[in-house]
Amino acid sequence: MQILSDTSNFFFEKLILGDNPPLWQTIVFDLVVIAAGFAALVSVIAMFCIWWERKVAGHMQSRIGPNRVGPIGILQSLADGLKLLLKEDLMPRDADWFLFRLAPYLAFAPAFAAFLALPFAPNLVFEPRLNVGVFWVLAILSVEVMGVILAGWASNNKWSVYGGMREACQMVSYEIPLGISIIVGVMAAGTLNMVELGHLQSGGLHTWLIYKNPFVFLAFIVYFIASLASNKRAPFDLPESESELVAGFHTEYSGLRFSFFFFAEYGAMFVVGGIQAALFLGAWNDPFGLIGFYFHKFSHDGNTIGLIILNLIGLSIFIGKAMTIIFVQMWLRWTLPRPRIDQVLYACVKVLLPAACAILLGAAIWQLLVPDRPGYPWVDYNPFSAHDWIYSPAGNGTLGLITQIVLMLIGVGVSTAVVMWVLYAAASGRNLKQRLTDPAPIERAPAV
Amino acid sequence: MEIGLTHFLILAAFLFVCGIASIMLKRNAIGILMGVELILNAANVNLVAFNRFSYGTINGQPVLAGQVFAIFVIVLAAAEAAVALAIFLNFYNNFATIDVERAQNLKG
Amino acid sequence: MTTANILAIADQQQAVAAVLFYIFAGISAISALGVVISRNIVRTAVFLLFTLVGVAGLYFLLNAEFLAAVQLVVYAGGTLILIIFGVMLTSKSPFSRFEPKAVEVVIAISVASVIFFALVLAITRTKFAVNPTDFTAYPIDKLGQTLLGDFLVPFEIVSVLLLVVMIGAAYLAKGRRREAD
Amino acid sequence: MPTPALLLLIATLLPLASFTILLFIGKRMGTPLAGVLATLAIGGSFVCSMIALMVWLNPSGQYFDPSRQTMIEWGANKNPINLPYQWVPIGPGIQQDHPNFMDVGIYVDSLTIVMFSMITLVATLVHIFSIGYMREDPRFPRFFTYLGLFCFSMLGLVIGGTLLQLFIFWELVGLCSYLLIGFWYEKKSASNAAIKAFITNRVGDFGFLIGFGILFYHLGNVTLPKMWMLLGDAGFGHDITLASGVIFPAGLLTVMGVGLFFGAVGKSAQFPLHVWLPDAMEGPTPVSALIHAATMVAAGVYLVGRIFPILTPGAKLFVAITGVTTLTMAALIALAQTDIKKVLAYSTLSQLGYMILAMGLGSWIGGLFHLITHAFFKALLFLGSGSVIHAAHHEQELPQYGGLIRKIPVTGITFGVAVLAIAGFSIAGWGFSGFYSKDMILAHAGAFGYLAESSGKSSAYWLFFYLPTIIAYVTAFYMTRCWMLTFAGKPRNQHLYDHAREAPIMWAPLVALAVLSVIGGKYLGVSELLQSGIRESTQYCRAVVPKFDGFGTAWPAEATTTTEGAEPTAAASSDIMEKGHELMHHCVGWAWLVGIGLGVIIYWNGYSIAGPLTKFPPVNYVRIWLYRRMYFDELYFSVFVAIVMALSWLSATFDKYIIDGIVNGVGGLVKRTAFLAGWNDRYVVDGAVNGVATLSQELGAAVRAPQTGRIRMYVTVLMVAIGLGLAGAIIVTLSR
Repeated sequence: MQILSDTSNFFFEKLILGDNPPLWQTIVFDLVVIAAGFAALVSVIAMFCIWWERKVAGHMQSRIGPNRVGPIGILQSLADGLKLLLKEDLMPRDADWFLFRLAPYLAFAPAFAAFLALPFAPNLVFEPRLNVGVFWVLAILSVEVMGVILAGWASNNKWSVYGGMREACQMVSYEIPLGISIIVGVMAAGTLNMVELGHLQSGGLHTWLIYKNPFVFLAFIVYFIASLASNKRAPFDLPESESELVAGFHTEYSGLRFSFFFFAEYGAMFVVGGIQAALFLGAWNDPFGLIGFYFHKFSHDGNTIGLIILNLIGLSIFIGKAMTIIFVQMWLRWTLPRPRIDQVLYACVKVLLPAACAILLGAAIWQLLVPDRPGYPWVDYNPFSAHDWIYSPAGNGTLGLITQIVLMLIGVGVSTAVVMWVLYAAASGRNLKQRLTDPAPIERAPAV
Repeated sequence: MEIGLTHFLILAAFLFVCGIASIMLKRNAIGILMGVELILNAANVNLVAFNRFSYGTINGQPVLAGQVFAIFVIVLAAAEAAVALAIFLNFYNNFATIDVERAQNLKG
Repeated sequence: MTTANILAIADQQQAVAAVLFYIFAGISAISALGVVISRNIVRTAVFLLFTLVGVAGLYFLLNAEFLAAVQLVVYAGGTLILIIFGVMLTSKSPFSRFEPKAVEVVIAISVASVIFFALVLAITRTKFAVNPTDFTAYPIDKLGQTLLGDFLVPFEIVSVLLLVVMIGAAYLAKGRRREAD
Repeated sequence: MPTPALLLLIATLLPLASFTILLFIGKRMGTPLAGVLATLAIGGSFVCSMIALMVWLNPSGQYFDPSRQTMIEWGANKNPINLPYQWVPIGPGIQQDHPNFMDVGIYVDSLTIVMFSMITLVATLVHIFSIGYMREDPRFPRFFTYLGLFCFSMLGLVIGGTLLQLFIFWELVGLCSYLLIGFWYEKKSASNAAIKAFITNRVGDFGFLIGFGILFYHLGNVTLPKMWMLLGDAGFGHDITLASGVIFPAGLLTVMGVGLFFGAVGKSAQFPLHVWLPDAMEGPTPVSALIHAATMVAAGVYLVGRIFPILTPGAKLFVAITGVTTLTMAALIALAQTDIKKVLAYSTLSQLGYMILAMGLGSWIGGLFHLITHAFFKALLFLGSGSVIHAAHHEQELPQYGGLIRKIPVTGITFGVAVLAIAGFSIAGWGFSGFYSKDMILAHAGAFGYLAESSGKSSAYWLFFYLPTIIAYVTAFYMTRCWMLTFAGKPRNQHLYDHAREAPIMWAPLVALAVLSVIGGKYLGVSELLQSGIRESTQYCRAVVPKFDGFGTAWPAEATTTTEGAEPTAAASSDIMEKGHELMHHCVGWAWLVGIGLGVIIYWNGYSIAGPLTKFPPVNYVRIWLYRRMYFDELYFSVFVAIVMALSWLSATFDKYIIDGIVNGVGGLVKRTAFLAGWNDRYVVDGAVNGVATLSQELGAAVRAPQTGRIRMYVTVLMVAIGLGLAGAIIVTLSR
């Protein structure tokens, strides 16, 4: 908690409103931030993701994807949104009118509310004092499933009900490994507060929580798989699998209500990715610990301009990390086939859940046996000085340091290999794609 | 006006009464279960409110007994719901309805 | 900052807390009424959801953030979904209704109002002990220590109970299938 | 250098790990692999125990000191390791180590180390043996699962630092015994035997609970040394005033000691709760070797060893009587048994009786020493019998055997070694393991007799010496009988004889145990280690209570006071010990030769001599009496059944004569009245009767009506009642 009051809490609020503003000004400020900042952010991210997904899908299937509206089709989502706004809003005659209308908002509101807890940058957090931040996001997201179930139910349609029920059992079961893997990360950090999580990881790549110990590393993977399922993303998109259930729970929806579900899905993807970035991947910090270093330096010196710039850089890094995770989600969606519902549940209850429990146990034992380097990087110790690690107040931290460095090397190696592979595939597939997608132009096709 | 213990207690009383009314009025077994959940929530609000206003500190240390009790109640409510639903499913399979009025095979 | 200034801010914060209390209390109370009145069981469940969310908000006002999150995760995200699941599995027609008789309604309303009146009377006339918690920040670590310290035995018992319930519920739900085979 | 406590903790937890793994994926691992895993786990425990032993013996860390003559110096004279931990918060007790907490803990002294070495060693050998023995069993993995749980519980029992822990693991061990006796639960006799063992043990456990309750009431849950310190004066037989001023009366102390000992009676199968052990032989033979001969049944002796300092003279007398009764009775019964495992079971009972007797007479070292040596040769005997049974295709009757030495020589020879060991084979003061331990017990018994004589006690105390002495002869005889009938003579069942053969994997445990049976008495230094165990515990307690001499109280001589700081004595003064030893030497010096010689002569050629001998009616009656196990099962059956029958007869009689009489009398009265009143009155009577009937019907209907089975109505009624009450309260409140 000390670090929250030390590092200029509500920095931007103070910057704009001055010290000790009247309460009404604060409230108005908050409302403006929510309305202008977060609403805009959610819409922009969702629209960008929709366009991006179609683009990724296109490239993975050797197509080009949207390319007509705007440069490289970037305005496609805007056009779609406009179209959806103008569509007729249909409701089945036998649907439950109240629940049918309520459901999209129930699905969208939690995804939006969860944004409020994400740590975009050291000073760009809506409520930095939220001490149960990570848990709060988990709680909010678990309410989202109600919207989906109600949508399926209220549509009074067999396919929709199936979709809703699948979502219910899938969500309820995958929430457990999800929660346990989050607990592993939280155990390693020792706090639930998102901002503190960010500051804890500000000492460069090897202080990111994913490298804290081997079990957090494994928990990261479990979290990713479970988050796919709780977001109903492929390969766990059973609730809306188009080949069996038409479109699952949103079969009967059209127009703006339909787009709410879409926004909710992409918003939830971003939130889940954001938690992953904040809890495991160092939040807003760069791999070299520069942001952390300069942040403490600037706040000590009172360098306002520097802090603003740092916050903006942090914001872009955070969004970039979340977007990278979203990209992996999309990539998986267009790569993996969809399992059956019993296989999905089997994978959770009999594979993922025991694995998560074993990881939790292992992490607890690890933390019991291996001394840690407590404190905040740059404040309590210099993350790049071996001396500070070895003479840690909790005991000899050499083993912890070695573990973190080894894990970091593994992580960096794996991601480099993957990136190189993707680049290689993109480069070598270039010719193939051109051959496939360059048939003779329609104009030159033989007349029938 | 300052919000104090009384406000929370009256709200809890209202939730409790609603739960009782719902138990008395619902013929659907699951509806009765929901009434029970309302009653448990009322009790929880009471516990936490008393903890906050009437039993907050001992020797300068914050006391959290009420919140811990509330957590236990929530956990037990979840357990209760699981068992109750399993029973309802069996009931439904045997009587082909969920109307508790039909569960009177042992009627004297 | 002068004392008067601090007092003014405290007053304002109290006003905000009052407004928030009435919002959340209103949500809970109206939805609880909805739970009673609604004839459609799925709508009842939705009203219950709003009640639970409102109560979670009240927990926030009572400085019990963790409890609020637990309420959302376990109640709204777990128990309620389980209940809706049960509704979907057991209702023959999609909007099943069983109407209570008019006499029952009258009895229920009168009994409920008598009890409510009695409770309110008792609450307003009793002098409760005043010993408020005064923590600005929510001591989440303290909660953990309480849970695994003073309340260790209940904690362990509850965990055993959960295990028993898990096995029991699985058995009850499975026995049915064996019968059908 | 890891501490012995940590090593032993690891040794305890390894079998638990094997149990957990096998529990979940044992079935998938299949037949040899599951057994190998379990064996590796217990083998790891054995290695840990051995390292702990080394560390324990040499605080300097040098195992091979060339400057010394002996490899290791016995008795490190170090402090025992006593680590109590706070566990469950409870209310305050009077003398707890940690106020307001129920403690768990670890207590390690030389006894713990010795027990660990013995248990893990025997368990490892039995595991290896079982891989061969159980190979064809379809539930092979489950067998090793249970064995893992058993080893964990047994080691936990030994390492536990408080009586509560002892009790917990005590029960776990009982559970494992139950599971393993009933392992072949398809056999009705096996599942019956399992239930019998379980219930009989419960009877003993009630005694344990009562004793523990008395202890807990006065002290709270304390660690063992604390308990000794506080109650170390119990041996003097007077009231003890605790530090808090509470007086612990001597009578209650005796009750507590007897109660705690009753747990040992159940677990060590002492008279009168011995009936379960012979039946427990229904379990697989390796189980009999591990649990019902070497380790679990010895847990009772271990418990007595742990509570030894808090036993009053009265309690010790009780212990000694129990021991001597058991050892005499069991040895006699063993004479007449024909099932090879039953013979061994009764022999086990008899030897356990020796240990308990030693404890009762105050020979702490003798009892525990015999526990260790007995574990070696009895495990060997059982594994040998397992090998025989395996070779004989699960035929267990002695009359079917004969001449098997030619077919299964390794088994025969090792079995013979064990027979010599149990018979107390010795030449010129050198003998097999059983010789030394029995020697110690009997010498102590002799000394005890002299002591009793000199302090003017009844001469009946000499029975504690003479009965075991006679039984020493009997032991040699019946063990020889068993060996001769199995291995010597002509084959009495040719078909069985032709198909008998040994499995090589079983050789290694047999040979290892045979070697241990030979050298276990003199060369392993068990008794020296136990001696140093007494010294350690006494010194540890003396740091707090300077006059503590709980392990050395020599009774029945009236002990007055203990001299401060004197060397703890395990028995009486040395000259009396010397006298006792001399007497023992005169009486049983050649008992093994007499017993074995008699056995060899009588059973030289199967039943050819014994058969005609038993035709002689008095001998035959005794033989049948012994063969039927002195009718204990029938006795218990008839007593308990008779009680139930008597009770039911009583209630039936009550029913028949009193209730029926009333009813019939009333009926007759009514009949007579009606008859006398004539038909005019019949209307009146009928009217009354019908009226009563109608009334009860109406009443029933009225009472039945609210039982609608409608939950909501019940709730409504409840709530209306509450509402009415509250409404009244409101009116009262508002009108005030």
